[in-house]
Amino acid sequence: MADASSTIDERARAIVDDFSLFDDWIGRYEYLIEIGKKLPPMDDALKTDATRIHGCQSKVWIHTARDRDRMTMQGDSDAMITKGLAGLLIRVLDDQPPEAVREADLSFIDDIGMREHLSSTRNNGLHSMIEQIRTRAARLAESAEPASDSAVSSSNA
Amino acid sequence: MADASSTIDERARAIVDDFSLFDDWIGRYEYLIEIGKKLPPMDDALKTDATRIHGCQSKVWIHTARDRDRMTMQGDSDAMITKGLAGLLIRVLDDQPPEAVREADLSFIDDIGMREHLSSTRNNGLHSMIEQIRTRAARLAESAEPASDSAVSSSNA
Amino acid sequence: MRGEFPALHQSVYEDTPLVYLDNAATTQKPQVVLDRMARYYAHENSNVHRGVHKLSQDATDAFEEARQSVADLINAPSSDQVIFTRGCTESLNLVAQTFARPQLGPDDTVVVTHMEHHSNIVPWQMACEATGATLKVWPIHDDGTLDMEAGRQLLAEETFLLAMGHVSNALGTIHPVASIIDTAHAHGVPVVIDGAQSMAHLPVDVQALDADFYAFSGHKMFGPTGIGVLYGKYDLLDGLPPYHGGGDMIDEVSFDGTTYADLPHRLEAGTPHIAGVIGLGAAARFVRELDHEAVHAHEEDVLQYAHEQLAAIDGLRLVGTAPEKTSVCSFVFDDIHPYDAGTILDRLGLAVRTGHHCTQPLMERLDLPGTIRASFALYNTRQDVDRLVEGLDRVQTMFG
Amino acid sequence: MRGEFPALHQSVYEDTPLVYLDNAATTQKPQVVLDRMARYYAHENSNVHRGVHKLSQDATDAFEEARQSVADLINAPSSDQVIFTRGCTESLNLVAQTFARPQLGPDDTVVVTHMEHHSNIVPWQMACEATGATLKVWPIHDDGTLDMEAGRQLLAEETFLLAMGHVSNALGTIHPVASIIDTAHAHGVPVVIDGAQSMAHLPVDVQALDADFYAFSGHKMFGPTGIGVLYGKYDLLDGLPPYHGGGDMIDEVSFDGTTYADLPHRLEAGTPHIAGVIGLGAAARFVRELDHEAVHAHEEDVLQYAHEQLAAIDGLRLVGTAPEKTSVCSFVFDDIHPYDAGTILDRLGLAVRTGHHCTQPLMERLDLPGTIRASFALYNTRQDVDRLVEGLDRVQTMFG
Ligand SMILES: Cc1ncc(COP(=O)(O)O)c(C=O)c1O
Ligand SMILES: Cc1ncc(COP(=O)(O)O)c(C=O)c1O
Repeated sequence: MADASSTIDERARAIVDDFSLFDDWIGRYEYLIEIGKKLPPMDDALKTDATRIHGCQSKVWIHTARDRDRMTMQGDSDAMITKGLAGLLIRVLDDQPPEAVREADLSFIDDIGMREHLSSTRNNGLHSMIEQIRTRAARLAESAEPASDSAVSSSNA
Repeated sequence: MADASSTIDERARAIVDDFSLFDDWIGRYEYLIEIGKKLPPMDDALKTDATRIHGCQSKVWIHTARDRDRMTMQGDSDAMITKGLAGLLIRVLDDQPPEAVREADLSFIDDIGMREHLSSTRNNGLHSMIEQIRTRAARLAESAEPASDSAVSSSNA
Repeated sequence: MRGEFPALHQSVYEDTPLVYLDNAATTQKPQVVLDRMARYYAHENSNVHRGVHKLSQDATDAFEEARQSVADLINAPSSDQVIFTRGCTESLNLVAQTFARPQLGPDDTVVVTHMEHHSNIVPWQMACEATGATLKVWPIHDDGTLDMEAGRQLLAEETFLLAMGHVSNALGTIHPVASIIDTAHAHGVPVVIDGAQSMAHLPVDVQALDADFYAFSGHKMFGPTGIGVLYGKYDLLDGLPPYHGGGDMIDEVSFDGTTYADLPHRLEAGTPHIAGVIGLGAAARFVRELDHEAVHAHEEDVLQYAHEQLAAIDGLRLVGTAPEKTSVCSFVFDDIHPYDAGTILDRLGLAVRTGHHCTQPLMERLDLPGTIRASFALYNTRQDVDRLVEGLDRVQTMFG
Repeated sequence: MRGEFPALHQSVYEDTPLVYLDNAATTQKPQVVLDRMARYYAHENSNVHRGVHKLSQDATDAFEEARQSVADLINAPSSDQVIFTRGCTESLNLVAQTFARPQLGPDDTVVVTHMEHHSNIVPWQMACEATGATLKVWPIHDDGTLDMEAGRQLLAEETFLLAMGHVSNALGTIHPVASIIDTAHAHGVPVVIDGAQSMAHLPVDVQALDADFYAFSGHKMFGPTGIGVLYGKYDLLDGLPPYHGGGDMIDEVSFDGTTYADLPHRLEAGTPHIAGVIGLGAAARFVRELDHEAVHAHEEDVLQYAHEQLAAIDGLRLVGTAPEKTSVCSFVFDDIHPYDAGTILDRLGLAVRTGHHCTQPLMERLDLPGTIRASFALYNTRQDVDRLVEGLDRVQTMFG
């Protein structure tokens, strides 16, 4: 869904620019919800224990896979805000090299006024999502053998 | 050792008068220690588990017995201050009717500046001594049958 | 009244005045409680029960006075029956480990209701697992009341123990514990009451209830964190084996064998939470000195008003509509996730709780992922409800 | 330094300035600790770990920051290895109940030293009694040091566990725990260290010590009451069965079976002592930021001075003269009962402790009814020692 030729930082900057158009939190949250709504639907078959992000009040799934030297992502949640947060991450990280995902500077989340979701202890799972994505990216980056989609997603369990 | 014809209140008042001669706590404590020293020696055979007052840092024994309609007392402690406190109680309560002992107003302890020893939680046992003496007095007062000395003291266990 | 609670007077997210509606999780503390603890630390701080010196005596006197204040509040026959614990959870675990576990066997049954808090489920599960006993569940109706008929049957069977809440933290239901205890006793079943949610709202008289054990937390009754109470009938408490070993709970320690102190100390090993006990004493006096009728009327009014206002919102459904309720409004939207609602309410200054409220079996029973819960205390007002309703309106606009 | 501790600046019995020499029982609290707790109650008070609202997030962030501060102080590899308990006593009971008891059998042996605090004896007695295991005693010398030869033999025998203090509360002896742990590990014996008395005086590095478990109390290290810590090696902690059941320690609860959360939460059931944890975090930072060399030199100087001054008193005998000591002076008079001395010292404003200091087996071993104990902290001075010596002079005059 994202432009593969742009870097993580470029995409993050674009998001920060979008969000800067709003001068109150309501606008920003409405935009976040929009982002969630625009997320391409996730195949229900991918919503498994292996792709589920734990430690959230809402249900969240992130499916990651390898596509040649890139890491691709799909996600969904039963809560709109969480889905919007998943959407943000996917916008920035989808279809990028796993090495870049592993190292990605995600401070843009703070810059768009969603800092409260970064608290490690908020039960919303943004923190858990990031952790999980980074772990999977690290695994992909380290594994020399080209893995098939399903092998990667089941190794996420 | 005390004058049997005087009442508990009279004896307490006499003690308050004695203590009022001192205008600092040092004098009062020295006098208390004196009272301990003057306590007639207690027969070591009476220092048993039955006469031991528990809940004190020091060892304290109070032996009570019936002498016709009176309750008699002996006491000792390995700490001087505790012995002085035992001596105070014995001065006031020895050789008095058990009914009077049971009901005795012992607020003179407050009046002589020894209030801190009345705290139920100070591990010195004044509180425990008073409790024990009252319990034994109540038992003596209630028991219609004339009990022998030894019977009474062993019922203190 | 509100003036006495400093934490109520603050704004969140820079300039949004806080409306605190999470009282079932923990209540705010009145200034008298905070002052009492500050005084302890500044003037009396010292270890209790063992010292001859003035600070230690002052601390011990204050400590034991607090125990008496708690005993007075719940009408315990003696302050020796007030055991200080870390909180309601520990009180329940204490009973499960020292009362139930040594007596339970594979043929025994412990009964809990389907709407218990995890803290009144897991300790019994653990005791049953360790002993082979069976945990049975007292079923409930959809409105959040107990199925009394089913309960009577459970109690009539060979039941070792009934453990149940006085007030449900998730739904606010007040259970008829006095008559349930009566029935249980008629069958020889002792009853452990989880009073976590009752202390801030109801007068509790453990003797009138005839409860065998009654557990609660200080932090949910305007007291400090880290302190709770286990009340028990004297003979039951006195029959318990020691729980923790350590200082203060012993009579004499020797390598040939140790003898234990009397109640309440036998069940309170180690240096206690002295500031917490003293603060809880102040909270107990605060509650005891309230004008109970006025407070009750006020709380009823706010709850009633909240029910009416919320029920009038399209697409919103109240969860828990028992006739006897106190101070908890749980609800869901047909098509808005509780987490979404909670997040937006938070930004609007409304501190509500969302989720399973540590009652997962209840949520499963009601087939809900969780609820939004507004829980009130004596300092909440109709205005707070109005703020909540405005907030929910905004939530619906955003997710509609 | 003294200025930061409000409780030091008061008089007792109207006009007698307090000299607080009972620090081994509990330390006074610096203003930063009190302020941090006051801020929590006034601005953040809320239940942790479960809430979406601002207060709950602030409280949770502060709570977990405090866990990190404690981990930093003892150099724990991860804050997940810092388990919050009510105090050192509970920490030791937790290990006895969840680590030792399930593994102990009639052929097993637990070793404790003869100078342990009751809190590090009774939990092991209880675990041994429940399992038929044997408690063995590591003997000591008259000066308050361990008999190392005897200890090596005990560890060479089949020993399940060694539990010992880092610093003796009654005598001040610093035990060579690092080398003892080495020896124990060479024999495959895990070691539980009771660190109640070390935290306020020594730098503690649990990794350098290679301790398997390390237990301590907040209130003895300038922190609040009602809070303590159990540190453990990750694999050991992770292998423990749940201790208390309840809120926060679960993953999912159902009547078909409950699954538990990860460390540290699995071992922390129920609402924690939030204010206490946050206060302890402030205390940990306070200790960490001290100029350790200066503090150590000062404490050494005061202890040395006290030893010299007291040793010079006729009829007084120091109890506990190990070469490695910290901050505790225990002593007896030939012919004055400790209680008499303590009572008079109290009236002179000197808060010392008298009695058995929760070490009855040690007192029996030394054939003493108890001692008078002056225990120092970083805020005590030579002047305090002078006041003590004057007081003891008065005591001798009165009982001479
Ligand atoms: C050496 C030692 N161990 C254990 C304890 C128990 O600590 P607490 O009473 O804080 O649980 C103490 C303090 O009393 C102690 O001095
Ligand atoms: C009904 C009920 N029982 C038990 C508890 C446990 O109380 P605590 O967490 O204070 O131990 C709570 C609160 O969370 C509760 O609401």
